[in-house]
Amino acid sequence: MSQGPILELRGINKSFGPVQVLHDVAFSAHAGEVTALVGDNGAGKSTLVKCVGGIHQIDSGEYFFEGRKVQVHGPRDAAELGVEIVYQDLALCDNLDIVQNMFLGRERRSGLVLDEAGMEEMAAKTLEGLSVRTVKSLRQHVSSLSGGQRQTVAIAKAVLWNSKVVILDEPTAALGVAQTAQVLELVRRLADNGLAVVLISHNMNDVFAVSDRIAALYLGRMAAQIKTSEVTHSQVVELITSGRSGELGLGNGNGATS
Amino acid sequence: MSQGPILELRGINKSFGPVQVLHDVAFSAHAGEVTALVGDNGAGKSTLVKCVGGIHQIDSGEYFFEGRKVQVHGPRDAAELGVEIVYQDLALCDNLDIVQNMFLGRERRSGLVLDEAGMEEMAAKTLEGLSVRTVKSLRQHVSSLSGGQRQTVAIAKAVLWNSKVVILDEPTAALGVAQTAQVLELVRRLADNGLAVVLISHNMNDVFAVSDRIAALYLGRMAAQIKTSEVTHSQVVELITSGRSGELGLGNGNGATS
Amino acid sequence: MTTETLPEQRASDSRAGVHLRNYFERVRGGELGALPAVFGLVVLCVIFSVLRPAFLSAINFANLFTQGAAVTVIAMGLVFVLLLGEIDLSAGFASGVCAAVLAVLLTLEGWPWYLAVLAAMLTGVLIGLALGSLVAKLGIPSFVVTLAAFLAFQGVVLLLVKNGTNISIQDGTILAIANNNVPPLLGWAGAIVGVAAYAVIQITQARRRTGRGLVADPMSVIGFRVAALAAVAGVAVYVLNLERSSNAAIVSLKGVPIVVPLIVLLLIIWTFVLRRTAYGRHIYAVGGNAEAARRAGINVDRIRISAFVICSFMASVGGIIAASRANSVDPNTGGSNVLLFAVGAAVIGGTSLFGGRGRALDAVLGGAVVAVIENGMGLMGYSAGVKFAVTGSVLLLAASVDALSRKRAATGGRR
Amino acid sequence: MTTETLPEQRASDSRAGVHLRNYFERVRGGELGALPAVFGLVVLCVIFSVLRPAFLSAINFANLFTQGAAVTVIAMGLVFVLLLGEIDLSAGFASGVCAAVLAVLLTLEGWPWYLAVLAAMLTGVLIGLALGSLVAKLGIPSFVVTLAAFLAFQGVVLLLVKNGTNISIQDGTILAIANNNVPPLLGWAGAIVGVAAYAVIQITQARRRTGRGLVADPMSVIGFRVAALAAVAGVAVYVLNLERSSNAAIVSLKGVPIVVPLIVLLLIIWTFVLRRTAYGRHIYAVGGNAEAARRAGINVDRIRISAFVICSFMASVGGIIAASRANSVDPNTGGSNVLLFAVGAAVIGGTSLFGGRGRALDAVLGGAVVAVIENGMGLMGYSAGVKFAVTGSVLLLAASVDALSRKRAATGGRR
Amino acid sequence: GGESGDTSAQSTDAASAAPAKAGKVGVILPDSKSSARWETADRKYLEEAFKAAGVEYDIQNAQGDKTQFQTIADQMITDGATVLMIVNLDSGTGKAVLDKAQSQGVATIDYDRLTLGGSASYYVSFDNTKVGTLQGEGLVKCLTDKKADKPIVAELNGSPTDNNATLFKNGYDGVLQPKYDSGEYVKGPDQSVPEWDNTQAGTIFEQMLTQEPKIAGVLAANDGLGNAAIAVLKKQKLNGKVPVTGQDATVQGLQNILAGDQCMTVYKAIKKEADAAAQLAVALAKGEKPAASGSVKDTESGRDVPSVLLDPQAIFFDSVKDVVADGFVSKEELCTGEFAAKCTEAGIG
Ligand SMILES: Nc1ncnc2c1ncn2[C@@H]1O[C@H](COP(=O)(O)OP(=O)(O)OP(=O)(O)O)[C@@H](O)[C@H]1O
Ligand SMILES: Nc1ncnc2c1ncn2[C@@H]1O[C@H](COP(=O)(O)OP(=O)(O)OP(=O)(O)O)[C@@H](O)[C@H]1O
Ligand SMILES: [Mg+2]
Ligand SMILES: [Mg+2]
Repeated sequence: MSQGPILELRGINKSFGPVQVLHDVAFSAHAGEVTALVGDNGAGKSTLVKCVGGIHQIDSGEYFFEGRKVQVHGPRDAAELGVEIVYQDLALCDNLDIVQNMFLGRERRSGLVLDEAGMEEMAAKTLEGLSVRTVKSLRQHVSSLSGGQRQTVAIAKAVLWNSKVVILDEPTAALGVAQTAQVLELVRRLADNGLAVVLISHNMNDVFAVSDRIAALYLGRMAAQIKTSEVTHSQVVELITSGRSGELGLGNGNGATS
Repeated sequence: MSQGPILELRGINKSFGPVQVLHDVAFSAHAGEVTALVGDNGAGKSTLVKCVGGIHQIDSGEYFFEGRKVQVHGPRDAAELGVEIVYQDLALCDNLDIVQNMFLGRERRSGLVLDEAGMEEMAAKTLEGLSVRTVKSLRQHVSSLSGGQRQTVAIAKAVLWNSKVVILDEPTAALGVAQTAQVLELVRRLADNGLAVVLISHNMNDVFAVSDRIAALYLGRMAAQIKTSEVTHSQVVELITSGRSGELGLGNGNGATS
Repeated sequence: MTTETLPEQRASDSRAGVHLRNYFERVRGGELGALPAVFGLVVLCVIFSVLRPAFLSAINFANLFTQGAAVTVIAMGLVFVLLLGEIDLSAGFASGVCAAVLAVLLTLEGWPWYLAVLAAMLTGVLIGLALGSLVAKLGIPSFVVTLAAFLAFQGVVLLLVKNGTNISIQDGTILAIANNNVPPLLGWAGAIVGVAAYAVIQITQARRRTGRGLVADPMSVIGFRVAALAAVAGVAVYVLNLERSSNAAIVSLKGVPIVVPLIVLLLIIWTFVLRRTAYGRHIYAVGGNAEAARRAGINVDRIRISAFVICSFMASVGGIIAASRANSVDPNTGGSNVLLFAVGAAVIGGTSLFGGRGRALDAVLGGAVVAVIENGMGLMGYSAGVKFAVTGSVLLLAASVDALSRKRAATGGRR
Repeated sequence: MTTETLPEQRASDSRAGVHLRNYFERVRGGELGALPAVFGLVVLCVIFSVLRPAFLSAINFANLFTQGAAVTVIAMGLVFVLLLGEIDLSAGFASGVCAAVLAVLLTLEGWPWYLAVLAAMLTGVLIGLALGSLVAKLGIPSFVVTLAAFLAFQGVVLLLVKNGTNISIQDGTILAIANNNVPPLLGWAGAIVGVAAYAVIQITQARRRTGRGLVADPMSVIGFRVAALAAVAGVAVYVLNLERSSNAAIVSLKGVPIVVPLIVLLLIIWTFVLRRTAYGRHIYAVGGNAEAARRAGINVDRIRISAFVICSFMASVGGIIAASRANSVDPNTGGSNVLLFAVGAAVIGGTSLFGGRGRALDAVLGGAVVAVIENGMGLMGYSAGVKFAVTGSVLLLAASVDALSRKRAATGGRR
Repeated sequence: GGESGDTSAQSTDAASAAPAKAGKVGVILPDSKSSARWETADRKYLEEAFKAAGVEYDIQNAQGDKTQFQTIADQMITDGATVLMIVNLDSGTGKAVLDKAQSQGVATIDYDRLTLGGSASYYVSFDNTKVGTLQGEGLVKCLTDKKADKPIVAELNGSPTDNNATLFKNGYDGVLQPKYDSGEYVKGPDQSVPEWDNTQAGTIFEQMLTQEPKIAGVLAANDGLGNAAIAVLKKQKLNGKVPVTGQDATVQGLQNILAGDQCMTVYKAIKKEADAAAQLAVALAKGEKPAASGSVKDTESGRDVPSVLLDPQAIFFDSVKDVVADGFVSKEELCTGEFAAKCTEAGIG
């Protein structure tokens, strides 16, 4: 590897009661690169991301950030490290409006008072960049938004901040054609600006279009983590559906990284 | 048209408070055909579907079913007509398990008592057909399911019943490669069995793969309703993003149907 | 193991070892069911028995049941309303109104007991219909509707019992409900029949499931459950059949108090309704996600109304028990802390105030906690102020035992 | 119109006509804000004035404020807890405990009034800290924690005031809170300053927004709002400055009761906290979706604890007002229906019990409804039973006016 | 507090302000649950007396809630009452109400309960400590009749938040404490019943009996509490063997006495009390300054309050007929069903 990974996980295990969801998973993300995390439904992608974000406590395993071993006990810890995540279950507050949601937990103030005008302005600018055209007002409650609009708000919320790692869990699932293109472009732009970006997606075209590396999860195990340029479409699909593809993937032993 | 549409809407208007979301929309779905409903984020697709399903009351307009004019005041009315819908915001009860959700409102009984074993068996069979492999137990609460698993449950719930019209609002958004293929196959199979299927999707490949007709919504107006075979990929994208494409689409007047 | 696919898994796993291991894993994973409430109950009982040996006497054991019966029954009804995420503040005074109707008809009007009981229950049903309709049809928050009813019923009781007099109840049948006991032999017979029926139902169910190739509880686990039930029932009946009269020469006092089979019966009925009928399923659905239930074609309004009807009906039963126990009805019947204790019982048992989670058993377990506290505190002989303060602390103690055991077991992700 | 894209729309629409049209559309669309509660209030006032002309007298108007003050203040604190979807059943008796602390220190220990008030408020804060920590850190449902506290505090009050006696308060400053009036001129001055400040804030805000190119309320609308506020404040101060003593020769009774500026001040402070500070935003976020708030890095436990602290603190203020009004503290202070009326006030005002929706103003509006009902019923001269029954019905009436107007306006889709 | 002379001067002022007709009397009763008397007896007798005198009146009940108590007082003054007669819930609120009324020139009467430190012009009452004394003496009599040897006495007190309950307790403890001290009686469990709640009283007494099964006498503070104790005793067939006291001479209590389950109750001739108070109120309303038969010293302010004091009466099996004769309860409601024979035995009718 040219450069040490900014985020690195080793030997992560995670169970919910009797069900073990992640088995000894290793994962890394490098600055300036887009790492695609792929896997079948229920493979454990979202669970892995939630472990990174501190939503779930890991049962065992090591968490390295910029080479240092860290303990992440909650979302605040992750945010302090500079990890920003768009979760699959968007986690917006339905009773707040778009601006309020976008700045939640990191409100801009002047003195004690919230700087509403400033926040509204910034929110409008960010959303414009994501080509949302049908939102009537930024002061609309998010409960009244369409599926794609909600997703756009969640994405906009994550990219507002100066972070080092951005993780997007199926960000384009509900987006239209134009919006999807915008988001993919944004992903590439973030990576080019030196951030480490992790993109979860079921769409192989998108994955191949923007990613530098691909990590494939199979039934809670890391089947392979490889350079995008070194694999083909069908190899990745095979990794996703059966956990192995020729040389690559889970052998008799456990997951192998390139 | 070869045969009268089984479901037909004319001049539908729908507002939420000061915001008018649907403008004089016409829409029809034919037995034995897959009608794709496309449109940008926030175009009003989900709202239209909810009007069909009786979730929202329409402000004005006519609703024909099998040629008869009908009044749909709630989800029960729609279900009685034989309209089955997978909503975008899946609407599952988090505190119930998979089987309970799938049979909600239409439980099988023997006498007074619920026929749990029978329902579990049927649910297992249906889910198998959708190639879900990672669900540990059918008695798991849906709150613990992954995004794709939830979506699969919602789809399975809708296709369990003998209905005449099946509407799927972005059913494959969260699904993996294999599962998406299964669902598209299912959609085709349903149509071939003589049902009218309406598929909402942002994925043009999927739309062109299975649909017979395409209806494009643009900012709450029906831009065009056309045969799939008569248009190209890029024409549809143009209709979605700008409401018109050459001859097709919104002119000076209002929406034109083929 | 965990990577098994669905079809593979279905018929496997039927060995008791795996089952037990899974059970413990589930307990460690936070699915505690009734355990914490039972644990809290045991802690309380141990404390009280150490402080006051009289707590462990046979007579006190019997007292516990009659003292807690009314609150438990009202709590059982409240579970239905709470399951929907609603609340019924008027349940206490609704029981008072029904008790007053009973007393007026029985004592002042001279009706036979069965007609008076029927009228009282009918009153309960009508109250529930009215409350439920206001909540479901007009969309007024249930807190406000039942707060209004709470005030109004207080007035109705006063008017019924003619502004504050006590109406004595002389009817033997009504008095028997809370004061008499089942003959010892009948008690044994009931316990045996009950356990046997439970065993038969469990076994046939498991058979039917294995017959269809579905995962079923292994026989050893069923055997364990049946044995546990038999032990509990046996000990309870045995203790309750001991002589507990302080002057046995004059009056013999033994047998299971009549309220016990009554509560068991209600528990079975409502558990059946909630777990085995479509109606019960719909209650959970509406409580979990009313919009999803509506979309599934469930008549949400009807479910709401029916839950209030059941709640007020159970309140009427609770009122009848209270009237029987007090030998009279007065304007305080169903008043003071009855409502808060009933809701508290349901919540302590594990029912959520947000809807969607709860069981009829919760009311019984929580009702037992409340009854044990009241009973134990009665033996301590504190002054009023100290008694209130200590009762509150003990209630908190019981709840923390529950909360801590849940928390210890819960995994990071969910609360 | 509605197809405008975001950038186009931003600076347009600033004409009053459009604004008003939008306002009415919004009202028809179900965003009613304070309208239904105000409407219910008006209906009640009309009914009572027709039945009892004395209801409209100046003295009654003044009475209304002092009568409703304690419940309103407690309700304002409860709004914070309710916004989180929690409940505080102990707020009533917490106010009792604080009042008792005040009375003991003031009358028995002879402390100066400011120290005693400080101690009472500190007691409130400590109570809130304890309750909040139990709820947030141990995860016991707030209903159970505060039910336990409800019982315990009842005992604590009894112990503090020595079993059933009562402690008189002689201190002039404390007595003044609920019994004296602001000098008429000062009342006018206060009203004028308040309205002017409101106008200035509104105008600068609008200026700042238009300066940034954002949509702002047009000046005409702001003018209308300021005029409305001025009218309400003017009429209120005018009426309250009328002589209302029935023998003015001996004692003159005029001016705005001191509790009025007190409540207005608290209303402004809490409205500011909820609407203009990050802390307030976080309260709404936790109430709307605690998990989303947690993921946004908000310290949910701290928010929970702080809400209970605010609630108990406001309860202490309510207790001080109640003590002042009663000239004494006894074991019933904060008891009987205080808690239910306070929660009811918040809910009637529009606060949701499920969290995420509510305002400080709700407590004031709902408190006014409750006060008007109690006040009006006091003029009717019913016997105890009838009074309870009628009070309940009137409460229901006020709530239905509210519910029906909301229902009429609501569109099909949402509830 | 001001002197009484001052008060009456003001009330004449008020009367002269409205010379056309006599003033209006407002009465605030304390609650409807601690005792049946307020709504069933006091209200009735007061109404009768005011009607007879042709004076306007307004009688309300504070439901045990002192906030409401003050609200009602405010409302009555708003409504033009010139005489205010209160049964205070506690001296503090009572004093607040009386002071406010006085400042508005409204004449005041303390009815049944003296407001310590208050400014009432008159006080009409039974002596509550005396009631307790009668209860104590009654229990002693019954225990003596039963020839009990070192009996264990349980005390079931009234609401801990009710000051009258404290007065009753002072009364009966004044009789019983010496007997405990001398070892003649044994002090058993002693608990208060919140809000005089009969249901809770049942549980409390049941637990007393569990803890101390040999209880031989019960001092219950009123008939409702007594009945709750009797219901528990009945289960063990101890009713009639363990004497129980009461208060208020309710139908239920009297029936329990006839049945032999209760040993005594205390009858307060409420009609007499009500009539005496009404007489004063009517006089005040007409602008007169009536004279009182005696006076009571306010222990807090040291003021001598002009008073009319009436004597409570202990009722045993033989004297039940006195209550009927007084018209407090009717023979019809008392002698129903099985009690008919007992009534005859007790010489009623
Ligand atoms: N809280 C939970 N309790 C129990 N099981 C859970 C929980 N959360 C997730 N699981 C299980 O863990 C597995 C992995 O879930 P996860 O959400 O990580 O999948 P995913 O890879 O994101 O899938 P998708 O592509 O469908 O989003 C699933 O089988 C799911 O049922
Ligand atoms: N309840 C509501 N109140 C107000 N506005 C609403 C409501 N529901 C939807 N809208 C608005 O109506 C418009 C259409 O929403 P709809 O959900 O129908 O879009 P859609 O075509 O399904 O978009 P997507 O592809 O993102 O799912 C959106 O602008 C949305 O903000
Ligand atoms: Mg996922
Ligand atoms: Mg949609």
